[in-house]
Amino acid sequence: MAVVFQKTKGLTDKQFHYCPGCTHGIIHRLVAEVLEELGLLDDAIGVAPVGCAVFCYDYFSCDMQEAAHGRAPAVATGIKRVNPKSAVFTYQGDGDLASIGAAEIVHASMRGEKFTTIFVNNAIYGMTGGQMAPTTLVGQKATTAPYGRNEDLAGMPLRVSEMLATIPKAVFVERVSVHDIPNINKAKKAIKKAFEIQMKGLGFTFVEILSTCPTNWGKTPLESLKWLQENMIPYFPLGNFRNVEEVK
Amino acid sequence: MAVVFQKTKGLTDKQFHYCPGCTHGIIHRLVAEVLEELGLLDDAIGVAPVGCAVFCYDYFSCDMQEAAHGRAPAVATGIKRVNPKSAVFTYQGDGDLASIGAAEIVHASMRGEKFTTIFVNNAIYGMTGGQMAPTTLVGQKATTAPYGRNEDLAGMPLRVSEMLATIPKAVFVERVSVHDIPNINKAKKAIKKAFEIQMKGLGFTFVEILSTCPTNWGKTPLESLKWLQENMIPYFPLGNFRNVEEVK
Amino acid sequence: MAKELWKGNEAIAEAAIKAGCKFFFGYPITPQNEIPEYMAMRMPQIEGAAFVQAESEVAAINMVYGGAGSGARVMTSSSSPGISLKQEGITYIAGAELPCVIVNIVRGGPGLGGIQPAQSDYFQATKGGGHGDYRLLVLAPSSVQEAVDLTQEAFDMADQYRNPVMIMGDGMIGQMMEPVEFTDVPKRNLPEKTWATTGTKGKREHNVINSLFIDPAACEKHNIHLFEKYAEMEKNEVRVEEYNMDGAEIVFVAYGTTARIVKNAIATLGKEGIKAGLIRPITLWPYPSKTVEAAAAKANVKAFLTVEMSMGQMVEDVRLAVNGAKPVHFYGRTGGMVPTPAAIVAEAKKVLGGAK
Amino acid sequence: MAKELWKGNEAIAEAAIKAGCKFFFGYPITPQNEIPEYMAMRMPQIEGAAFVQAESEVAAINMVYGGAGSGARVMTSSSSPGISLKQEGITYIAGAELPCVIVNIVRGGPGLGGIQPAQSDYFQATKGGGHGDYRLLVLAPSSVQEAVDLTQEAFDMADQYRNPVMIMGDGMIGQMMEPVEFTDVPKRNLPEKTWATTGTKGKREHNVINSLFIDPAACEKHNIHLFEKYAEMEKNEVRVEEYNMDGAEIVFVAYGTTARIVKNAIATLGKEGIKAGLIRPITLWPYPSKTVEAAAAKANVKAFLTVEMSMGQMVEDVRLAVNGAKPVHFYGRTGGMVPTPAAIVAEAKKVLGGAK
Amino acid sequence: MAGKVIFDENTCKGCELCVRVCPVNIVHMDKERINIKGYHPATVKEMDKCIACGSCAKTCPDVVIRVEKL
Amino acid sequence: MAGKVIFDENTCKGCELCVRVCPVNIVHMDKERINIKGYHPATVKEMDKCIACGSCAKTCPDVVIRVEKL
Amino acid sequence: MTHEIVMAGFGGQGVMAIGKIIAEAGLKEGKNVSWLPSYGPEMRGGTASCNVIVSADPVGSPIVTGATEAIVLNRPSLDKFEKDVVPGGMLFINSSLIDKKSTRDDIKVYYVPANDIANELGNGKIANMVMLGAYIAATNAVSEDTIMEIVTEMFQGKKASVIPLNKEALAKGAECVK
Amino acid sequence: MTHEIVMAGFGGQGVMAIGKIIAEAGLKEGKNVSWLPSYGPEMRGGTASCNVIVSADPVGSPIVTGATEAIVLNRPSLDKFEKDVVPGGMLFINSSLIDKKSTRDDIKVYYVPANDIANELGNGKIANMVMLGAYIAATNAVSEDTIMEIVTEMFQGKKASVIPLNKEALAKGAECVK
Ligand SMILES: Cc1ncc(C[n+]2csc(CCOP(=O)(O)OP(=O)(O)O)c2C)c(N)n1
Ligand SMILES: Cc1ncc(C[n+]2csc(CCOP(=O)(O)OP(=O)(O)O)c2C)c(N)n1
Ligand code: SF4
Ligand code: SF4
Ligand code: SF4
Ligand code: SF4
Ligand code: SF4
Ligand code: SF4
Ligand SMILES: [Mg+2]
Ligand SMILES: [Mg+2]
Repeated sequence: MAVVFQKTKGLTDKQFHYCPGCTHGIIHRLVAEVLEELGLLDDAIGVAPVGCAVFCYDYFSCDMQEAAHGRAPAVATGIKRVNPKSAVFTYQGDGDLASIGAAEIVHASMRGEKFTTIFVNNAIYGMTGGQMAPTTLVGQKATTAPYGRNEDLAGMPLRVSEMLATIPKAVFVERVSVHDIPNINKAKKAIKKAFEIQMKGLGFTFVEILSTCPTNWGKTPLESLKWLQENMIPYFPLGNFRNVEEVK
Repeated sequence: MAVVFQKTKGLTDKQFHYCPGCTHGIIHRLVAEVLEELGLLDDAIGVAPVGCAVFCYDYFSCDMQEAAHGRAPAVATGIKRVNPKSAVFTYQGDGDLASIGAAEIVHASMRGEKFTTIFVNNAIYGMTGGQMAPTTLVGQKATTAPYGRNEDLAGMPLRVSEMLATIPKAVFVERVSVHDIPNINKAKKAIKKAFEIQMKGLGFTFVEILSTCPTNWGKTPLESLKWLQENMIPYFPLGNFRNVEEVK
Repeated sequence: MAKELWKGNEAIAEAAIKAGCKFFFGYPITPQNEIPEYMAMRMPQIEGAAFVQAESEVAAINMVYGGAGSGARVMTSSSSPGISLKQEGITYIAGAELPCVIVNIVRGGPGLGGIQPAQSDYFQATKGGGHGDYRLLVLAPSSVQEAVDLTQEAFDMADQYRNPVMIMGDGMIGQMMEPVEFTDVPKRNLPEKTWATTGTKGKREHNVINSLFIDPAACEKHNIHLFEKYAEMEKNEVRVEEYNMDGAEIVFVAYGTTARIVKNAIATLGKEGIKAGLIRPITLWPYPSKTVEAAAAKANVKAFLTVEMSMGQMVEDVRLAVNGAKPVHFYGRTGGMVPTPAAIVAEAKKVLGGAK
Repeated sequence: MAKELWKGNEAIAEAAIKAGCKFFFGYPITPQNEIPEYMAMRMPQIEGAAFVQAESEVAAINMVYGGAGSGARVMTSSSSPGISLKQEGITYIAGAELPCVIVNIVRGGPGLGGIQPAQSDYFQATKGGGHGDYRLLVLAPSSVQEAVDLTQEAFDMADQYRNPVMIMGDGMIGQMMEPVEFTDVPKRNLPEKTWATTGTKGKREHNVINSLFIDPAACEKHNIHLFEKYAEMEKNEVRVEEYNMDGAEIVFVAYGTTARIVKNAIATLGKEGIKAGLIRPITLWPYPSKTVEAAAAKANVKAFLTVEMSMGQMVEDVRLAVNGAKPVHFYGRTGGMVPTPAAIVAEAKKVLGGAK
Repeated sequence: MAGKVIFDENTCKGCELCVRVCPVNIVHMDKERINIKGYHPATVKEMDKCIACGSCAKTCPDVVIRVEKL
Repeated sequence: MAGKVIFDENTCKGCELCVRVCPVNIVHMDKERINIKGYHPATVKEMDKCIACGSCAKTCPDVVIRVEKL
Repeated sequence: MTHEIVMAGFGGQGVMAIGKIIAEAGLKEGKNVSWLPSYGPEMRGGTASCNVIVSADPVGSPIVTGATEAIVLNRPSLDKFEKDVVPGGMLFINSSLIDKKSTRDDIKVYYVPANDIANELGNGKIANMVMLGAYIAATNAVSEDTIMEIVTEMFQGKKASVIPLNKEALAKGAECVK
Repeated sequence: MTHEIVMAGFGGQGVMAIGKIIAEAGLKEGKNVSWLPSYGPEMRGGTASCNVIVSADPVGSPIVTGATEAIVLNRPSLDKFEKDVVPGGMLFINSSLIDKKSTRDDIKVYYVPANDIANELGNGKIANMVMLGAYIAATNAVSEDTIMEIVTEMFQGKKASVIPLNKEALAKGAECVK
C-alpha cells in the first residue's frame, strides 16, 4: 500500500471554520504542503490577516503571528529582519491586502522584503459579510454595492499583480487559481517557486490566488467555481507577471 | 507696452518660504497659471500636503484645505464628492504621496476620483531635513541613509507614474520636469491637460514633476538642476504613461 | 408616524439621512456593518448624495475632513480598532474645527479583541485618543430610539460648535431592534458656514481649512479658543437621566445599554427593600459632573457604584465629581461580557455591607 | 566613562542600542528625527541589527509588533501626530503582550499643531489612546541623563512584563544637549522568551502571537490577566522624585522638562520665604498616587499646583489622588509655549492667596 | 492500480467539490446520513473503481480525504 | 522687439536660476548689494539687449520678475 | 406579563425571522419589545440565536438571562439554552431534529415535530413557522390574530402566494400544543 | 555664577557651533551645562538661535528667559533678543553686519566687527569664532585655555590645519573687548 494523499504535517489537527466549499481551505493546504516539501516547517513563521483566514494561526503548524487588518506585510518585515534565515509568509485577503493594506504591500515590494505573500482574491469581504472589495467586479453585487459595483462611482477592480509587477524588487509575481485540479497543481508550483526564491534572498515574492466565497456570492460551492472561472479570470488573467530570471 | 509675464492671480501676495532655487516655487506658479488660464480659480479647491509645501494653502489664491500627512487624496475625495463641479487638486511631495500616502493615491486612482494630483518628486524628505524618500535613488545619501540608499536593505525607488498607469481609472498620468525652460513649458501643458480631463469628469488625473531640493541635496540651485537631469531622469523617464484617448 | 421596529445600526443611518447627512465615508467592521450597508443602499437614492467605501478607516476619516471642510453634513462609523486608526484624523478635525458625526459601535478589546459589546473605549472618546488638547462631544444612547434622536441632534451640535460629535454605542445598540419613531428634533439656529471651501466664486477671500499653527503663540491661542468653545459646551450640552434617585441609598452610575441592565437591578433591589437610584450620563463629554456631585452631597446617599462594560474607565470621572465626599465603587465586565442584573444586585449589596 | 555632551534624541537612541536594541522601525517627524537618523547611522555597524524606515507610522508600529513577537529588542519613535497613527498598533501590542519601547517626543497639538515642545499627549499615553482596556508603562525623563537611564531600563521593564513601554519626552528633551554618562543599569532577572516566533525548530508546539479572543469569556479572562499584570506594575514600578517637600505649604506636581522649570520657580519662591515643594512623577503610568495622597494628608500642605504644558491633563490624576483632601490648582501653557519660572511663581502666590 | 479513499466523515461539509472531480464518477453525497456537523457527507460507493488519482483529496477544502494505492 | 524686465528685488533669493536661462546673457547677480532677505539680488545691466523672451521669469521660483515688451 | 424569549437553531432555520415576527406583533399590540440577535462568525454553520422581549413595562436589558420561554430548533441549541429557562417557564423542542428529551421537570416542555409537519405541508423551510404557531398557542404572548396580520403584511405583494402555507404551518404548530 | 547665554544669527553663521563649544568647555571644567537649539522651519533662511547655560548649580530650565549675555550675529537677532538681556548683563553685537546701536543703557554692550576680522583672516566663515573670542574674554564664563583645548580636539585629524586660524580668530575677538 502506498499513500497517494494524506494530510500534510504543515497543518494542525484543528478543523477549518470555513464555509462549505470555500477554497481558502485548498489554499491553506497548498501552502502547508509546500512548506513541508521544502523542509521549511521548522523555520517558517506565518502571518495571519484579519479576514476569514484570521484563525489560520491555529491551522498552520509553524510559528504564527496574527497581524492587524492590512498590516501583515509590515509585521512580516519585522519578523524577517529579526529572523533573516526563516521562511516568512503572509496570508492575506483582498480587503486586507488590496484595500486597507495597500501601502504596506506596495512598500514591502519596494523594499524587496524577503518574504512571500499569499494573496487570496475572492472579490469580496468574506468575514464581515460580503462588502465590496477593491477586486469586486464591475456590476457584481455586494452588501455595500447593493446595486452592483458602479464603475463611475467606485471605479474598476484593482489588478494587484499587474501593479506590483511594476516594482523592481517584487521579483516573483504570479496569478493562479484553484477552481480545478490542473489549476490547483499550477497554484502549488507557483507557491513553491515563491518560497524557493525567498530562501535565495532575491527579493519579495507574491502569489495571487483567485478563490471563491460561496456564502457571500450567494452561490453553491460548485456554482462558485464556475463563476470564478467565467467572470474573474477574464478580468484577472492567470499567469506570471514577474520572475527572477527576468530580473537578473 | 505689452506684458509678457506677470504674476498670476492664482497666487496670493504672500512670499514663498522655500529655500533659494527650490523648484517648488516654479511648480506652484504653473499650477496657479493653469487654474487662471482655464478660468477655474473661483471654483478651485486645493489640498496642501504635509511637507515643504504645507504652507501652499497661503500661496494659492483659491480655497484650500490642509490635509494630514499623506491623506490629501482622501481629503480631496471628500471635497470633490461634495463639490462635484469644482476643480479639485492635491499638491503632494514624494514622502507624502509615495510613502505614508501610498494607499490613498492608489485608491483615488482605482475609484477614478475626479481630481488632479500634482506630485512633486524631489527624491527626498525636504521639510523634515533630508530623510530618505521612496524615490531616493540607489546610492543617494539621505539623513536616514547616511551611507547612501542600500538597494538590498531599502530597495529601489518607486516609480509612481508607472505604477498608477496600471490602474484603469487613472486616465491621465504623465511625468515631467522643471529643470529648464522647454521642460517647464511641457510641465505646464501636462498640468493643463490634467485639469481639462478632470473637468470633463473622465477620471483621476496625475502629473508627476521632478523637482530639486538644493538644501537637502547639499548642492547649489544650479548644481541641483543638473543633478536632477543627469541622475533622476534616467531612472524616472519623462513622458506620458496614460491618457484619456488611450482609455476610450 | 407610527413606531416601527428598527435595527440600531440602520436606525442610526436613517436618522443621519433625516438630519441632512448626504455624505458617508466608511469601512466595514463588525458590529456596525449595517450602517455603511444601509448608506450604500440609500445614498444613491438621494440627489447629490454619496456613499464612498473608503480604502481604510484612515482614509474614511480624512474624507470626512474634506467633506466637512466643504460645508456638508458628513458622517463616518466604525468600531473600536477602526476608531483607533481614525485618531490622527479626529484630532485634525477637532483642530481645524470641522463639524461631523462619528459613530463608534464599541466591541471588546484590546487589539483585535472580540466583536461582542463593550464600553472600553470610554477613555479614548472622552480624554482624547488623539494627541493634543481637544474634546469631542460624546453621546451615549441607551435605546434605539435615543440613538435616533441623538444622531439627528448630533449634526446640529456639530454645526453649532464646529466640532466633531461622537455617537458611542455598543454591539447591542447596533444589533438590536426596537420600536422607533422618527420625529423631527427641534432645529437649532445655526450660523452659516462661511468658512467652508466651496470655491471662492470670486466673491470672497480664499477660505483655508487648517490645523497648523507653526508659531507656538498662535497655536496656544488657538487652543485657548477651542477651550472657550468647550466651556460653552459644558455649559449648554450636558445631558443626564436621573432615575429613581429619591431617597436612594446607593447610586449607580452607568451609561448606554449597561444603564438598562442596571434598571433591572434597581427593580430587583427595590423589591428587596433597597432604595437604589441611577445617574445615566447621556453626554459622556461634557460629563454630568454636577449631577454626580449633587448626589454625593445628599445625606441619603451612602455610596456610588459605577457599572461599566470595561475594567473601569468612566469611574474616574465619577470619582473626580464625587471628590472624596462618598465612597465610589466599581463593577465591570469586559471583553464582550455583559453584566447580569443579578450580579449587579449582588455587587450593590456588597457595597452596602452585606444583605439587608 | 566620562560625561559627554549628547543631544537628547541621539542619547536615547544610543541608550537603546546599549540596552541591546537591534531593531528600529520608524518614520521621520520633527522634533525626533535625530532618533531614526542616529539609528540609520549605527545599526549597519552592528551585526544582525537593522534600521528600517517604514512607509508610515502605522507600518512602523506593526513592524515593531512583528519584531517584538520574534523576541528581539525593538524600538520605534515618533512625535504626536505619528503616535496617534500608532494607536491601533499599540493596543494590538498590549493585547498580544509584546515587549517593546515607543518614544514620543511630544509637540504641540491638536491636529498638525506645531513642532515646539508640549505635554498634551498625557491622556493618550496614560489612559489609552487606543481602544480597549490596556496600559502602557509611561516614563517621563526630565533630563538627557535620565532619558538615557530610563531608556536602558525600559527594555528590561518591557521584557519583564511583556508590555510596551513609552518614553515620553518633549521637544526640549529631544533637542537639547546635556552631559551624559552611559552607565550600565542593573540588569533584571528576565524570563526566557519561550513564546517568541523564531521557528519551532521541530522542538516545540507552534507559538502564536495574537490578540484575538472571539469568545467573550476568553477575552474577558485575557483582560483580567492583563490587569493582574498591571497591578504588579503598580506595585513595583512607580517612580517619583520628591523635591523640597519638607514643610512645603504649596506642592507643585510637574513632570519632564516642566519640572525643571518648576524647580527654578521653587528657588525663587524660597528666596521670598515661601516654602514650595515638588512631586515629580517619573512614571506617568503607574502614577505615583500614593505619594500625592500622602502629601495631601500633611498639615503643612495648603494646596497643590499642577503645572503642565497642556490645557490640563495630568491634573486629573492629581485630583484623583488628592481626592478632595486639599485644593488642586492648575497652571498650563500649551501649543508649544513653555511656562516661565516667573509665571509659575506668580501663579503659586495667587494660589496661596496673594503675595506674602 | 486500484485505489482506496478514506473519508474523515465528520469533518466533511458536504460541499460536493470532490464529486465533480472524480474521473471515474464514484464519489457522491450520502443523502441518507447526516454527520455531526449536520451535513450529508461525501462517500464512495464502488471503491473498486477508484484509480487513486488523488483528485478528490486535492480539491477537498477541508482535507477530509486520504487516498491510498493498493 | 525690445523688452524690459522688472525685479521685485526684495523677494529675490539669489538662486541664480534666471542668470542661466537668459538667451542674451544679461541677467547677473548684483554682488554689490544685499536685499532685506540678505541675498545679492539678480539684476539686468544692459536692458536694451533684452528680447522679452520671458525665460528669466518662467524659471524664477519666487516669481520675482515681470517682463514687458516695449 | 413579560415574555423573555430565547430562540435558537442552525443558521438558515429561520429563528431570527420568527423572533422578528413576535417582536413586530408585540409592537402592533402596543407592547414594549426588543429583539437582539447573536452575531459574529459563530453564525457561520454554527448556532444562531436571538432574544426577544415582549412586555407591558419598558424593556430594561435586551439580553435574556432567565428565559420565560425557549424555542430550540436543533440539538446544540437545546444543550445550550435548556438551563436558561426559569422555573415554571416553557421549552419548545423541534422533535423532528432533536431526539433527546428535556431533563428539566420544573418547566413545561412541548415537543413539536416541526420539520416533519413542514415537510408534510410540502416545504421543509417553514418548520420555524410551525414552532411559532406552537409557541403562540401555548403562551398567548401575542395574539394569533396579530401574528396572522404580520404574516400577511410581510408577504404582501409578489410573495402573497405563500401566505396560506405559512398560516397553515402556524395552525399545525398550534395544534401540537392543544 | 550662572551664565545664561543666548546666541543668534542667520542659519549658516555658526551660532549653534559656538554654543556647543561653550557648553563643551563648561563640561570640561566640571560645570553644569545645557545647550538648547531653536528648531523648525523658521531656521530655513531665517534666524537660528540657541540657549546655553553654564553654571555651578544644576541646570533647571534649559530655556533662557533672562539672558546674562547675548551674542547676536545679524540684525533680526538684535531686534529679537536685545530686550532679553537682564540688567547688568552683556550684549555682543556683530557690528560688521549690524549697523544699529543698542538702545539699552543698563547693560554692557560690545561691538565686534566679526565679519571684517574674519575676512581679514581670509575666511568669512569664522566670524562666529571671533564673536566667541570676544565673549570669553569679556565674561570668563569658561577659561580661554579650555576653549582652545576644545577647538584643538574638535579639529583633530584631517582638519587640523584650520586650528591656527580658529585660534587666531578667537584671539582677535578677545582683543576687541580688552
Ligand atoms: C482596522 C480594522 N478594520 C476593519 C476590520 C473588519 N474586517 C475584518 S475582516 C475584513 C475584511 C475581510 O475581507 P478580506 O480581506 O477580503 O478577507 P476574506 O474574509 O474575504 O477572506 C474587515 C473589513 C478590522 N478587523 N479591523
Ligand atoms: C503623521 C505624520 N508623520 C510624519 C510627519 C512629519 N513630516 C512632515 S513633512 C514630511 C515629509 C516631507 O517630504 P515630502 O513629502 O517628500 O515633501 P517635501 O518636503 O520633500 O516637499 C514628514 C515625514 C507628519 N507631519 N505627520
Ligand atoms: S465567508 Fe466566504 S471567504 Fe469566508 S469562509 Fe465563508 S465562503 Fe469562505
Ligand atoms: S528643504 Fe528642499 S524642498 Fe524644502 S524648500 Fe528647501 S529646497 Fe525646497
Ligand atoms: S482518488 Fe480519484 S478515482 Fe479515487 S475517488 Fe478520488 S477522485 Fe475518484
Ligand atoms: S470536498 Fe471534502 S468537504 Fe466537500 S463534500 Fe467532498 S469530502 Fe466533503
Ligand atoms: S526676458 Fe529673456 S532676454 Fe529679457 S532678461 Fe529675461 S531671459 Fe533675458
Ligand atoms: S531666479 Fe528669481 S530668485 Fe532666483 S536669482 Fe533670479 S530673480 Fe532671484
Ligand atoms: Mg476577500
Ligand atoms: Mg520630497
